[in-house]
Amino acid sequence: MPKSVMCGNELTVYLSGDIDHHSARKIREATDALIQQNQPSVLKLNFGGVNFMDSSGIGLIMGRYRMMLLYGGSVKVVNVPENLRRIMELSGLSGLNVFERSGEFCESVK
Amino acid sequence: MPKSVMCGNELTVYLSGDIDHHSARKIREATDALIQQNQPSVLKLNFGGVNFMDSSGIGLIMGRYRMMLLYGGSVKVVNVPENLRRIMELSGLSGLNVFERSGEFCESVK
Amino acid sequence: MFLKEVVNFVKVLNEMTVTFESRSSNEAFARSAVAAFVAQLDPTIGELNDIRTAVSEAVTNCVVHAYKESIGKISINVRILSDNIVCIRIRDKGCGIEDIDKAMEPLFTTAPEAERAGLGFAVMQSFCDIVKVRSNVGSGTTVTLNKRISPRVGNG
Amino acid sequence: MFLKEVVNFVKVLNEMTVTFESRSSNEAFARSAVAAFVAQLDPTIGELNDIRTAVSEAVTNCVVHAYKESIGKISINVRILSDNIVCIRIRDKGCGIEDIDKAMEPLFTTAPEAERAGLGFAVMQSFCDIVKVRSNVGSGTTVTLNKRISPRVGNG
Ligand SMILES: Nc1ncnc2c1ncn2[C@@H]1O[C@H](COP(=O)(O)OP(=O)(O)O)[C@@H](O)[C@H]1O
Ligand SMILES: Nc1ncnc2c1ncn2[C@@H]1O[C@H](COP(=O)(O)OP(=O)(O)O)[C@@H](O)[C@H]1O
Repeated sequence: MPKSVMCGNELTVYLSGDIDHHSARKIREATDALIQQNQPSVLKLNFGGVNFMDSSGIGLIMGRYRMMLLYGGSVKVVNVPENLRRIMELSGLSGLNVFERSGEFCESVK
Repeated sequence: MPKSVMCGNELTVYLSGDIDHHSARKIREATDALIQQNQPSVLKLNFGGVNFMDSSGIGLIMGRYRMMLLYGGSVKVVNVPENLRRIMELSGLSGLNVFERSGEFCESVK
Repeated sequence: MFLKEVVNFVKVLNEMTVTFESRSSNEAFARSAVAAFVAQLDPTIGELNDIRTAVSEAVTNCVVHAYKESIGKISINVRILSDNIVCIRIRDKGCGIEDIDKAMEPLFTTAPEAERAGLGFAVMQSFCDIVKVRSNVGSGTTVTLNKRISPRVGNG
Repeated sequence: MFLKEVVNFVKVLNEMTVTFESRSSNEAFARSAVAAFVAQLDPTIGELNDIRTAVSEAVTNCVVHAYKESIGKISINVRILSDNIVCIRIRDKGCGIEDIDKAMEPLFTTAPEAERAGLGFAVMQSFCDIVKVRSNVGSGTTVTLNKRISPRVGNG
């Protein structure tokens, strides 16, 4: 179960470890349960603790993006480690405006 | 080349990384060159930086022990990490009195 | 190109093959095993991460697409060639790919319901120097990834 | 013992085989690959270190003793069995062992000049639950290592 914080209407989910096809399923289920439960208008996915990610992680973000759109909400991707930036850039997600502060991936740790 | 310090008649060699059959050869050559060069009466092998060791490491210690005996010197094994203790104990080296302070493997880092 | 391949006599310096079942729990194992083998070339962390990612994509494709709900064998052959080139072949005996050009288009996927992004091949292409795909419908797919590891100063 | 083996129907839950050349530079790869596979059982750091060490001993024996100056194939088969048991088979097609009982005696070695300590089998026995050796002179050796990984609370 990923760590999460609900603050105002914003749900932050802290992802960690390796995100691949195997782990994505569990992360998806856990995140969707948190969304159902908290009904946030903004879902913040914090990638600070992620060591590895392949395109399954992109599918995970896209899936949450679609789900949040259905609820009239939005997705923010924050705290992307250096080694995940290339795959994030390659994904075309930047066109969807999910990265906090356009062009910047990283926010200071709170 | 392992880091080393000659102090008085004592040569300390700082071992690091993985010690297996592959790496032992290079460590052996480097250590023997240092012994030839410095002619110490005590060879201190510091295992503080070693992550992994198999019985090749025991062979390495035994070989230096024999060599130092030939020179009338001795070998001390210091700073053995937790995960190497079982293999050190199994080796029968404790009978040769190479471990600094009998029964204690670890010395405080200077 | 042809001439260059003939002239540069390629030598295999080291080689390994690993075979395992198409369980998703083996995806992490597969990329770790390849990375552990390539580690002997002393690659940068970035290069090793590129290889891990590309292998993860190819292996996931075997699990998700080639064998779908069933369990089959996946095999990976890694060869270290002269000039610091790593050649990785990921092979399955699954359903095969009908239209390889279409399959390699970014965002194309036949498994949107499994939240596949259709970026597997795009990632392999971006993270490796050469990607080749050979496939026969009904008998399986072989993906070949080539990547040159930058030589370290002072290395042989 | 016989009865127990018949009654406890052993299931293979997952399996991999890796084959590589008997170069000493592959020793680190071999133990890492096995550790990466066993990692899915969520072993403790100590258990994983035990497995790494035992595998390193068996593989080194293939490099040093089985094939000596030549290069041959080493293969490792790892099976995860029910009840959290890991079964690792390390196989070579090298010179074989004439007297297995003698070979397994602590401190016995035929390669003192290479600074072998004669402790390879002793380490395998100390770090695993079961060690079996089968060998034929001239055709090779198979070492089988069994180790049970302690189940984690909350794991299936
Ligand atoms: N090994 C394979 N066996 C069968 N089909 C495959 C294989 N690899 C890829 N494909 C097909 O190619 C498509 C595109 O693959 P890819 O770019 O990796 O995206 P994704 O895996 O996200 O679908 C897949 O959706 C699938 O139809
Ligand atoms: N795979 C093998 N092929 C041939 N001989 C072997 C093999 N493994 C072990 N031996 C023999 O058994 C002896 C004892 O092995 P071991 O206990 O591992 O100690 P060491 O490797 O330090 O010699 C070796 O010296 C060698 O003669």
